[in-house]
Amino acid sequence: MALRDERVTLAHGGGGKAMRDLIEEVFTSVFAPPGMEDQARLQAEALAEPGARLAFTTDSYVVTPIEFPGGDIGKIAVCGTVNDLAVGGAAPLWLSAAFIIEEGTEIALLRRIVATMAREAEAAGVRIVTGDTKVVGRGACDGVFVTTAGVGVIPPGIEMAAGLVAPGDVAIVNGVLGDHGATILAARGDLALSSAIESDCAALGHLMVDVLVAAPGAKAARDLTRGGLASALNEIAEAAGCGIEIAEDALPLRAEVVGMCEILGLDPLYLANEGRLVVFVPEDQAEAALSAMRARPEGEGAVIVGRAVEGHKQVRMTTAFGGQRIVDMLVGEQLPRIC
Amino acid sequence: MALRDERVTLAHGGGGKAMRDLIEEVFTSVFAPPGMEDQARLQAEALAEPGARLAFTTDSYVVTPIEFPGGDIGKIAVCGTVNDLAVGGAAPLWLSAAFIIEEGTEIALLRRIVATMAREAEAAGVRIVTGDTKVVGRGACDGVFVTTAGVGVIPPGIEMAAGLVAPGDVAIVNGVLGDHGATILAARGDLALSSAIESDCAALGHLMVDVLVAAPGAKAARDLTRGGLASALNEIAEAAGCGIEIAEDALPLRAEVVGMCEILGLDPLYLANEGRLVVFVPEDQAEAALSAMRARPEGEGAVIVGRAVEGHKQVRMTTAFGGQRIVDMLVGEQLPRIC
Amino acid sequence: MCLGIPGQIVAITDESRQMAMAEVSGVRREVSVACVADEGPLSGLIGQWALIHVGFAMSLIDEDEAAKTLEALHDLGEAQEALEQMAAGDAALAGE
Amino acid sequence: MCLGIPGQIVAITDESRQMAMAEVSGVRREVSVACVADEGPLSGLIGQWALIHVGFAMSLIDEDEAAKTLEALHDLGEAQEALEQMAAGDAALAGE
Amino acid sequence: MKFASEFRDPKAAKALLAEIARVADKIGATKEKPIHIMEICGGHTHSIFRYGLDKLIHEGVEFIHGPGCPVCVLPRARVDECIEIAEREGVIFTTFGDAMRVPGSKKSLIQAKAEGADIRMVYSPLDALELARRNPEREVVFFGLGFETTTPSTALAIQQASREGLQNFSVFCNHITVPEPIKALLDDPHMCLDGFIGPGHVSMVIGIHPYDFIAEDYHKPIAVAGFEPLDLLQSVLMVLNQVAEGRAEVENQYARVVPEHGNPVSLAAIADVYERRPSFEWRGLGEIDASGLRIRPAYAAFDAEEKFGVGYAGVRTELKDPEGCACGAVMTGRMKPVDCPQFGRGCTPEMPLGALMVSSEGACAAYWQYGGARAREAAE
Amino acid sequence: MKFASEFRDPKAAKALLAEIARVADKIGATKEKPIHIMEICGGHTHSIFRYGLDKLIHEGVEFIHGPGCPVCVLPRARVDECIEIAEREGVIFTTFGDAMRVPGSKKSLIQAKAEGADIRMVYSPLDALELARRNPEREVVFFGLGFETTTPSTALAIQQASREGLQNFSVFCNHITVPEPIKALLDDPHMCLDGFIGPGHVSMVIGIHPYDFIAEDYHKPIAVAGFEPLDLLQSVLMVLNQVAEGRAEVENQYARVVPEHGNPVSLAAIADVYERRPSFEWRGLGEIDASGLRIRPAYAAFDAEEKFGVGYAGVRTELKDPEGCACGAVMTGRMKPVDCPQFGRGCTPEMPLGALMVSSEGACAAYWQYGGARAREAAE
Ligand code: SF4
Ligand code: SF4
Ligand SMILES: [Mg+2]
Ligand SMILES: [Mg+2]
Ligand SMILES: [Mg+2]
Ligand SMILES: [Mg+2]
Ligand SMILES: [Mg+2]
Ligand SMILES: [Mg+2]
Ligand SMILES: [Mg+2]
Ligand SMILES: [Mg+2]
Ligand SMILES: [Mg+2]
Ligand SMILES: [Mg+2]
Repeated sequence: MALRDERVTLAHGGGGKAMRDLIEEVFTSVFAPPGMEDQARLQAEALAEPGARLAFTTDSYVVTPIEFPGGDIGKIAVCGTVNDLAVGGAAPLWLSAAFIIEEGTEIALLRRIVATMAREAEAAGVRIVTGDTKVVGRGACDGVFVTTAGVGVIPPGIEMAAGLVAPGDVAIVNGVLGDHGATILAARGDLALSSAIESDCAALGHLMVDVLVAAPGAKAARDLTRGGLASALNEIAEAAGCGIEIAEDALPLRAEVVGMCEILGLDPLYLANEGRLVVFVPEDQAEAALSAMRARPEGEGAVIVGRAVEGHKQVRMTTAFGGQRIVDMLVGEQLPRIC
Repeated sequence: MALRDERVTLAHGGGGKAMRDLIEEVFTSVFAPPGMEDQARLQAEALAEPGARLAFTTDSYVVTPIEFPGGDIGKIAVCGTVNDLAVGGAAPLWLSAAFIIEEGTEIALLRRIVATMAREAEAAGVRIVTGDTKVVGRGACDGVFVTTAGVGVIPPGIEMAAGLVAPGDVAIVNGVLGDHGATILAARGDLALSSAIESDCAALGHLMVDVLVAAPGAKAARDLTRGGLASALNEIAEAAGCGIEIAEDALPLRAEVVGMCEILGLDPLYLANEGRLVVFVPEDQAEAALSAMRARPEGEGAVIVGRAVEGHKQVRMTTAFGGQRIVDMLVGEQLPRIC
Repeated sequence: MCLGIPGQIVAITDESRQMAMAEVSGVRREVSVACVADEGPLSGLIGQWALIHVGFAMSLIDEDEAAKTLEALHDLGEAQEALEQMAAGDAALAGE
Repeated sequence: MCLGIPGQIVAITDESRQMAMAEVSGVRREVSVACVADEGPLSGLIGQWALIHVGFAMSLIDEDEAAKTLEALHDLGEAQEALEQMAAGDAALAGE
Repeated sequence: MKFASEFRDPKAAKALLAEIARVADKIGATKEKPIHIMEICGGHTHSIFRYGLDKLIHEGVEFIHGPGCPVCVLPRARVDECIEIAEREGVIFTTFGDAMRVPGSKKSLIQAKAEGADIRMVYSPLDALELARRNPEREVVFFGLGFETTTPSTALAIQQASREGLQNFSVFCNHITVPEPIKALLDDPHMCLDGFIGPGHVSMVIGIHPYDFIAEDYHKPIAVAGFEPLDLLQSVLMVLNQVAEGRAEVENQYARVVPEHGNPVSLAAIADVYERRPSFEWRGLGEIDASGLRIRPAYAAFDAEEKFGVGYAGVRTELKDPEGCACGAVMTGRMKPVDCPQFGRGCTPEMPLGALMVSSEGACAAYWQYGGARAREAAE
Repeated sequence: MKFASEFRDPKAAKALLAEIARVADKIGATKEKPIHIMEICGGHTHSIFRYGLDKLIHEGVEFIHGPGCPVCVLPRARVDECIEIAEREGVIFTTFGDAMRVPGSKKSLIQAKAEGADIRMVYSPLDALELARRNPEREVVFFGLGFETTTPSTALAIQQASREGLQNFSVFCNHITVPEPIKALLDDPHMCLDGFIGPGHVSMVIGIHPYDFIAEDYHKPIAVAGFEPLDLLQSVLMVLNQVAEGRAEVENQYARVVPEHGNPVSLAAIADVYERRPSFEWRGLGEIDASGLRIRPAYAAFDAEEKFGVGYAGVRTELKDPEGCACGAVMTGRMKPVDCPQFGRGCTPEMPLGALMVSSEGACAAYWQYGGARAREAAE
């Protein structure tokens, strides 16, 4: 039964034929190999290896707008969860995808989101194996929310943890910071800003594999999502019990992102990214890690931004100007300010 | 830093300290063993066994009202996903829990939901090992949505699938039907109905284990959520390529549920359940399966409701009156009607 | 059309607006009793059964009439059973 | 207080409401140019730099003054460098 | 359930079925040449399928499903008008769930809701009234739909709103009456009906005398029936007995609920609030004289037609029934749903072409839901 | 970024720092007996911490962070009044992001928003105006907050609203002025300031002559400065040179942006729309004569105080500053944030007690964010 509705109605959530048609036509038939099942049954040799561990993570994605320059909610739902697995040293294997859909959502939009997810999953080498759809009344959600969970396998011998970072380790990021956050700020429209910035959204599983081969001593990695680089470094410093020093000069920042931050009084260190991570590696493996990153498109802009240090337990930044300041955790979100 | 806010504000979603405080105090500290991590690393002997398969499933929970007689959204979020694993023959091991929270939600409500989840997970023998929180603006979601994903292990040799059901197999349900759906209809308040019915919400993992021991030949099971028994049986009939006949006389229905259905012109066969399943077992194992179910509180009301048959491919019901009717899939949700 | 269901009036909830609580198998809903209200106080309705339609008690159920109909049906059932037993007896006798 | 940032006027968007497009490092926003509008047509503002605050171009930037300030700073820098080099030379000579 | 389950006793059913078979045989009804009994009311259609009575009953008795489902007979133009009102700024449009899926010419109410109209399902016009009280800044419109059973409830709601001086409550009145279409059917030269099952709940309001013309003028038997399976079987037996005995009378099987002269309060409320329209359009049946009600000028403040200038108070567009739709023929008993060329092809519950496929009261939907669809598939 | 990055050149900074050191030494400024320079403007405070100037500069130069953050000096009673307006039925309350987290006596705007008030952050009063155009059925209130830099923008927005005849736009005016509190500080017997960095962006509106009294009446040097690090260092040097040379003048380091006589259009708009209040309350400083602006009667239709009867137009409740809050002392330069007994204990950015901990411009928040907090922890 071909879906003839242009928009999702409550009937599509009711557990009957309309729901089955929506799920089959818009979702399961698109995810390859087809058959996003209510429950997936899976086998992977890597998981059976002695000493291998299973990695399991989840995130809900609620981005507004749902489609933005450089991506859409489906792209970040796949990349974000792949990245959460990857930064833990896991090879991502399988994703689940649960959709909460507002009554009235255009079915064409759902198709585009699902197409993005299928494409990104394929590129990232993961399979979307199970899923769910719920339809809620108009006004009960904001278009579409996607929650993905990811299962991966951590090969025996791989141990990544923020607590392992030690003074001397070098912090590398894989490209310019804040593009995603700045894109979303502009795309929301309420600030009436426009720019050519696009989200940095990207899956980093392959990149992490390459980094771990090039720098097997890598200690920890973190994707730089909510709260940006500043928050990730603070978390790592706290877990590691040592200081981290970064250099403002070294921070890769696009002029437009800096411009937007200047206009709104924001600090790009706290802007969200969806395709950026920081990895801490022993100093003698830093070059190898850098080269491995730069060999991939999503790591082209990789640079060393700082290192773990003794003597204090803060995140400090040497300003381009030669001064030093402390980069603390924020309380909440950064708010645009005028003074 | 103790959380002093009474309600969730956007600051709690911003990736800073307010968010960390919320997550630590309201979520991770409650789930036992503590430490719902951003990424869980897990090992289970059962998974390493040759021939064992991993089961993976997800559902989003969007129930209105969030708290209702007999449960809350947290309870169904744990039970629903445990049940999806269990009906596939998997032993549930780990859950993820992702929360989408509307600005303004009372923190006390979140605490109650999380407490329920911790309690239900413990009772069901699963661990909530990873999670996420997102805060959305007022009006961008309806209070709290919870998405859980579940990972379990299907022991070698267990194969449950609707396609395996064959004529002669007996269909057993574990208790009265429609209590959850009727509870929610009344609890929403817009129909101004009141009754003493409570949701049937329950985790069925232990029950399924017992059933599989008692009736190792069990073919397939389905939890009777959206669309109720009627939809589950239709799915099974379609997958199995045979007919299913049930007897109206045999259907376990509470008088209040029947009463509410009569008032609203609904059919209890399509009402949602959150603690009910149907399992198909070979006829000679039916009594054993029944006894196993009845030995558990969540299976006390277990009865045989019908069987798979040859000769047609429909779900048919012999009415209490001696007639027969076809029980088809609905298109959408059942709507209350007056004529 | 016109889904209607017998419910029992269990309480008067608003005398002035002629509202009462009706109960069907343990499920309660406030209904208007305007159509079935007599001259007297509404409390006289308590305990009575009425046909409920879209939130209104539309007609009081006549228990005598109901009993009469049931009796007729019952008699018919008994008669039929007797008939069948006779037929079965005949058949048995005939060795079928 | 009073976050302000230099932006370049790149287009007039609404002559009657005195609105123009300003650009800061490739980021654009419509701003009011009421405070910096002269007698002439607004198009005269295109290409000029202004200090932008809460969506208003508040003051045209005086490029000569900017150059003067920079020059003074530059000279000071050069002088300081020369001084340091001399100091370094002295130190080297002194064998420190 | 008291006054319900007692009327589902299988033992009594067996007796009734046997007696029906006896009388049917006596009057020579056969599968090939059946006796046609129309259950006027969609609720009866529903019961027949729910309890499988059509399969249990003697093969010489054929049920013809009448036009007594208010949703099924609603013309597409009226659905369009509902949507036009519902989409107005500030309106909360309230309706029984039944009407949600009925297709208009472009969309249904459920689709209009998805597109943003504030449309809410209510159980009772009283709930719509309460919404109006709670949302004084919004205009709450209630979709008044139904036969005489439902008409008093909207009339009483309007009287209550008037007493309270509510300014923001109105009814989009589409109430219709039973006797007139029956008369139209009986006047149809293709008519082949031998008797009627009278609508029990309509009759509790209007009593049994409005059907006198059926017996007196057209010499057809009719039994006003309840909705439990024994009620229906007993009524069929009553009709068959009339046929067998050459009688044509109005009998009351449902005396426990239906007073001979109906409900005086309800009738007074109807008379106070409504007046007859000169004619009203029925889907599949066309315009029928005096078959619809409108709100009297005295209550014009509560008349959505007047408030919004739509419906019979506005510019009415002619909308033909969809191509190939045999609803009219099915509703007049001239065709069985499965014989409609669209049944299960262009017309399914997912994508209904005609109204009879939408409401679960609709004969086509009932055939589909209770197996007609698959019967057809199997046959093909 | 043109006109910005050039003023961040480390080489020139080095030279400036060396020159500052030379002059500071010359005038005998030491760590123990430093020269106190107040940067009036919170934006300067921000730059000082952002670039670490306080650490780079000669230890004999101490920055005193002045009262130039409009959010920091906002009394709790005014936040309460914002919330009172925002919680009115039908109101869309618009504000710069800065004010969202400032605590009132019971809650902040961000908490009021969470509880259901329709509060929206805007970048510009023009955006609030646009919201009013798009929501004619709602009352859009803009929270007019800020010194002379921001005052013209709300004045122009009000003029525009007046031209368009917008009925649903109003400004809750809390605009304040810089010279008056400076005068109050200078009159304080505990005052220990040796010179001022003048607020660059305020001055681009009002010009540099409003500061003449500082040099003429109080004999203190002042340099109006830009916000880049070289601007600040150069201004410090200018002040030091004045001290060294025994001068007290108003100098303009920021001549690229600040015209001597300010911006005539802005000044005209301010004069047209606003008039001075007899006095206005500042958090930590109390009432200061003629330090606040109100909307003139001619524009009363756009005055939220008048429309809602709150603020100075309503019943004003006296609200003491919270117990143990040293904001007043910190803002007047008598105390460093880390010396406040509440700093990092009862008062943190998560749970600010005083306003200086809320705004990122606030001296306490700046100390905290840029490490003061941990410095304190480490010290303990
Ligand atoms: S199948 Fe569809 S078109 Fe045909 S009569 Fe039934 S409702 Fe009308
Ligand atoms: S620490 Fe808090 S209370 Fe103390 S001065 Fe700073 S803001 Fe005021
Ligand atoms: Mg995660
Ligand atoms: Mg992460
Ligand atoms: Mg993540
Ligand atoms: Mg699901
Ligand atoms: Mg929305
Ligand atoms: Mg699932
Ligand atoms: Mg499920
Ligand atoms: Mg399931
Ligand atoms: Mg997360
Ligand atoms: Mg809501």
